[in-house]
Amino acid sequence: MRAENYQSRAQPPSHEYELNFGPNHPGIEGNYALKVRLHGDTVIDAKADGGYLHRGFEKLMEQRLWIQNIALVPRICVPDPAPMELAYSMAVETLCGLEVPARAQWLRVLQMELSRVAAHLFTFGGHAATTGMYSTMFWGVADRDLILDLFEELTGGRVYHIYNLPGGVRRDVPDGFLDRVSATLDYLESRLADYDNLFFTNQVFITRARGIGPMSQQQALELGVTGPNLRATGLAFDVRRDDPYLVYDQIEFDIPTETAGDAWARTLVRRAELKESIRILRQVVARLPGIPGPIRAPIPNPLAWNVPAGEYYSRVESSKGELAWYVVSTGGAKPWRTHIRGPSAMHAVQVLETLVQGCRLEDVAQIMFSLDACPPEVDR
Amino acid sequence: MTSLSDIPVIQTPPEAPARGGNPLANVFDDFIRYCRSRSLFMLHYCTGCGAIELPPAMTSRFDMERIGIQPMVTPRQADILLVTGYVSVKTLKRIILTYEQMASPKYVIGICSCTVNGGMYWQSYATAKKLNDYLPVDLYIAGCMPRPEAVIEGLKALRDNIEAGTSDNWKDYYQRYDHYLGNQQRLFGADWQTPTEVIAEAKHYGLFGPDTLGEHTRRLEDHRKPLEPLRMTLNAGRLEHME
Amino acid sequence: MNVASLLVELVLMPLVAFVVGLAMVLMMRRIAARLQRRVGPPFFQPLFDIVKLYGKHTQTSHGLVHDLGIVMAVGGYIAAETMLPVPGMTGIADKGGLVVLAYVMMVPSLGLALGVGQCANPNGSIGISRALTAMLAYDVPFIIVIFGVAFHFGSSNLITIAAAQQAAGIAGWGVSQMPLLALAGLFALHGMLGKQPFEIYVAPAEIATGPMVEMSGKHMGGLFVMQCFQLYTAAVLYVTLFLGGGENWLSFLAKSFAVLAVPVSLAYLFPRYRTEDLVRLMWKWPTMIGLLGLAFLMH
Amino acid sequence: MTTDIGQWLGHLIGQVEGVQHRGRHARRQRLDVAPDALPALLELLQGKGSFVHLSAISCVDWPEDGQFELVYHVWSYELKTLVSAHIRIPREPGRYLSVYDIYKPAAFFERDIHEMYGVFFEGSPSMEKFILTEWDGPPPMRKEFDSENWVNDHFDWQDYHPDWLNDIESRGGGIAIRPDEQRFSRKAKHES
Repeated sequence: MRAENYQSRAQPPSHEYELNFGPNHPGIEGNYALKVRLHGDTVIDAKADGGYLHRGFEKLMEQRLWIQNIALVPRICVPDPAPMELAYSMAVETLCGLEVPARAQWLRVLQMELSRVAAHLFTFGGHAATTGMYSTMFWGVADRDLILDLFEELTGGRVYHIYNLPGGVRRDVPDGFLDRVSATLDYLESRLADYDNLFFTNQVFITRARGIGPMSQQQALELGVTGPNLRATGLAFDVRRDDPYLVYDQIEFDIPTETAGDAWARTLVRRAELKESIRILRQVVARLPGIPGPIRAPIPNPLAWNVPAGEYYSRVESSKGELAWYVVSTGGAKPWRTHIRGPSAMHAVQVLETLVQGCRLEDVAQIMFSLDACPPEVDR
Repeated sequence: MTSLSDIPVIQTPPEAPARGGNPLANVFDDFIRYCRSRSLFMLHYCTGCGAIELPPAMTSRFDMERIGIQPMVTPRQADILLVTGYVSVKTLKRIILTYEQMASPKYVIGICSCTVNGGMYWQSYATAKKLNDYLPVDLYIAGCMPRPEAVIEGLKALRDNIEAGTSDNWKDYYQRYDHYLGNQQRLFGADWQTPTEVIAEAKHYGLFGPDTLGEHTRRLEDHRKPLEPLRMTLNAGRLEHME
Repeated sequence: MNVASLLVELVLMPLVAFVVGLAMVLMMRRIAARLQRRVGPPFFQPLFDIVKLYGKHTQTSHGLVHDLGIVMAVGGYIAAETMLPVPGMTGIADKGGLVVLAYVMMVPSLGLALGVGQCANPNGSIGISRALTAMLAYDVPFIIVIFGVAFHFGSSNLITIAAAQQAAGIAGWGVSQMPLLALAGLFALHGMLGKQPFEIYVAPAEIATGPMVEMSGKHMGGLFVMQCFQLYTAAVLYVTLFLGGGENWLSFLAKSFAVLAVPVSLAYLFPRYRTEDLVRLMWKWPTMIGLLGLAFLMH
Repeated sequence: MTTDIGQWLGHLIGQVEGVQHRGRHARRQRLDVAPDALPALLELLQGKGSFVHLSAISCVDWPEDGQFELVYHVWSYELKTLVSAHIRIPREPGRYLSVYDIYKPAAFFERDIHEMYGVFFEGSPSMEKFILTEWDGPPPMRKEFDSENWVNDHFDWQDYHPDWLNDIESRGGGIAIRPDEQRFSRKAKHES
């Protein structure tokens, strides 16, 4: 054991002390650590410590076939795995020049938005739990389970779907599935009023969250913040609209923004996004039966599939922000290099370190959860 | 490759003779064991991706509290260490520290295929492959990842084992400390040590076995360093400006 | 009262308090479960937890003061139980009275502060400093309430207070006579229980359960026992002051559980306040309501 | 739109020497840059082209050429275009300049590349280890590092235990739902 991991420094000033937030700490999302230096209750300085979830994905992917990697990629972000598959598949499709059939694109939108709803419900629960309101967590996680049921029916997996393949998707919707999606969406919408009463308009929660971890738009742009965290500072940027992929340009949806840029604004943006995702899902449910066609484009024998040489940077909007894969092929059966840019790579490290400076000890966990930082994306 | 004999198997302890032939002599012990099996505090430590199926198992839909299981925050309070998924080497060190701080009787559950044999990260340089090399595992719940039902089923199996008195692997850690320490040293380097005095504890609780000490524990003596002040690990560069 | 029956009462009263407290813990956890749409723990769960914790093999102690702190925490409440009259048993309630009781109820927090201090875990120290701040916050309305009740009944003896209420019927209960003070008392009771929104000193996501962070085995078991006593003491004190005390066990228990159900049901609907918000809230609303109630009484 | 940006970019990079421009995909532009010209180019892109968002810095190892390729992906919120600036630096000694003073997110990516490839960035705020703090081996992402060998050297594999399976089956485990009893039909619906 390297001793620096469990001892404090020599003779610190008596009014300052160090506190380890994590890796085993309920105020940390996942397996991650923050070393926080405090003066009384005020955080002077913080340093993120990652790598607890490091698996060496990029190395592993270089050792496996293009098609094998599809099973590997969703593991990178556990709460919201679907966009990982999509971004990787899109990169491979672009390199091969594969044309994805329309129906497959709509099915992918269905999967993406269901995943976004599930991830947001999970985040609300986690955020509420950091402020001591466990009921929201209990409700949120239980309601998220309904979506996992839908995933199980559609893809066979609750959490990891491995539903996208380069060229399309693996399965079509089962009979009556769209009705069940509608019913689940109705239920979720009816529950939103309960969530409002319990959480979003809870006066105590507003007192806790307002003004916590504020970020100006200028600061957010400098730090590379993306996704709901960026939209909470007032910039309406969404990869789905500004760098469109799939069939998002045929779907109507708004990009909710807030201007305050604090934990409260970030939560409100997520809540509005939840409603937008439900709106998108309703359009998918309405239009999917009218879209004919195969669900995947023909691909060569996947076990001897040499993807043409080239490189592509594919981006999608995950529930946490801009997610990108940089894929380089040299024409071989395995990727030469894949690099993933997880949105949390920014949020969990530099942004978190910056925002917790000067905040109070009780708000550290809340800031981390309001940023929706997902450590496995950092560690890969 | 290890042979089958190296793998700790759950051993039934020899039947303790009833004191003085009194059939009621063990009633008190049985009662405590029953309570132990009905009240399991699990450590709230998400070591890997399997942790994502624990919130559903804990919360409204599957509700672990029905069978007396609730999450606890610090290792001192906890009974079960759930190792949820792949364990990177960095995490494994923390898990061992955590495990040694827990109050026995303590139980380790390996969830997900990755704890059994590396799972789909078998090629990865960063993850440990076989959890029972480093810690005495009581139960494996395989799957990638196991559903909440499977997790609860596994916890129920642990409960039954505890009630039957067959889940005593925590004693194995004291009795064969040399074996576990050897594997830890092989991975983390020969100077690996933990702040917990496992050998002294083994003596204190009467669990000192013939394999507690060995060549690996002797190495501890060579590397034992007094607790010394260490360099500040917090933003070293920036701090120098401030001071 | 002869010495023998007094001794019997002194032993029985904490025992009864413990058993009732176990049921109260169960009720609390069941209410939480219902609000969270789940089933909740089995009937004997609180007992299993405590027996399990006391039956741990490893008992990690951080020194004499650590052990002593837990003894003080539990002992303070045991002393408080002997001063709370219950139907048929008065213990030493006539000797102590409200003022001593208020003192004794501070002992557990102070004991805990001693014990946690020796653990040398910063989370524990932060937690206990928060707990003492919270105590400072809710003790102001609490003392006002106690003072008002004692003033109204012209006595600080709990037996006299309960008897006066029982003699006058429901109209003579503290809650009908002094509704404002009863309301302030409910706030103070909620603060005393340390449940959300006044949960700052446990705060798992911030300081990893604060005072409990280094507790294991017997020490943790002691805290679980303390929780039983805490719920019982708070509820019974409120019943004695405002709801006519106990005429018989049935109505006494019904009233105690009902009183406790109010803060517990509210608790799981709120996040926790920050320390300064808690102090501000406690020194503003319950204190103002209490002072107003006091003014009406004096008038 | 793409061609406009292409022309505009061509005009812009004319001001910097040693830049080649290629655009193959929609909203993606590729620039091949001489290593010396990169900081100037990035400043130009950020200042004149509103490319304020550094999406990522990727490193690609080309051991046969003895080079590392560094790819800077920058995005403009106004032009809605991603520009990838490619440079190649020699593998030995593997040093380059930090662009932290132009783009703050670079600190994370540079530290990451330093850990994974051993490329040192001068002027980066922190080159301390972050993910691999307890790793003593060579930079693992380099092509010559064989992780499978490393794994075989450092870990044992679990033996196969059919007796475990027997144990599971004796408890009623195994396949819970036979395939013909599964409740979800897989019939496709879109033919109708």
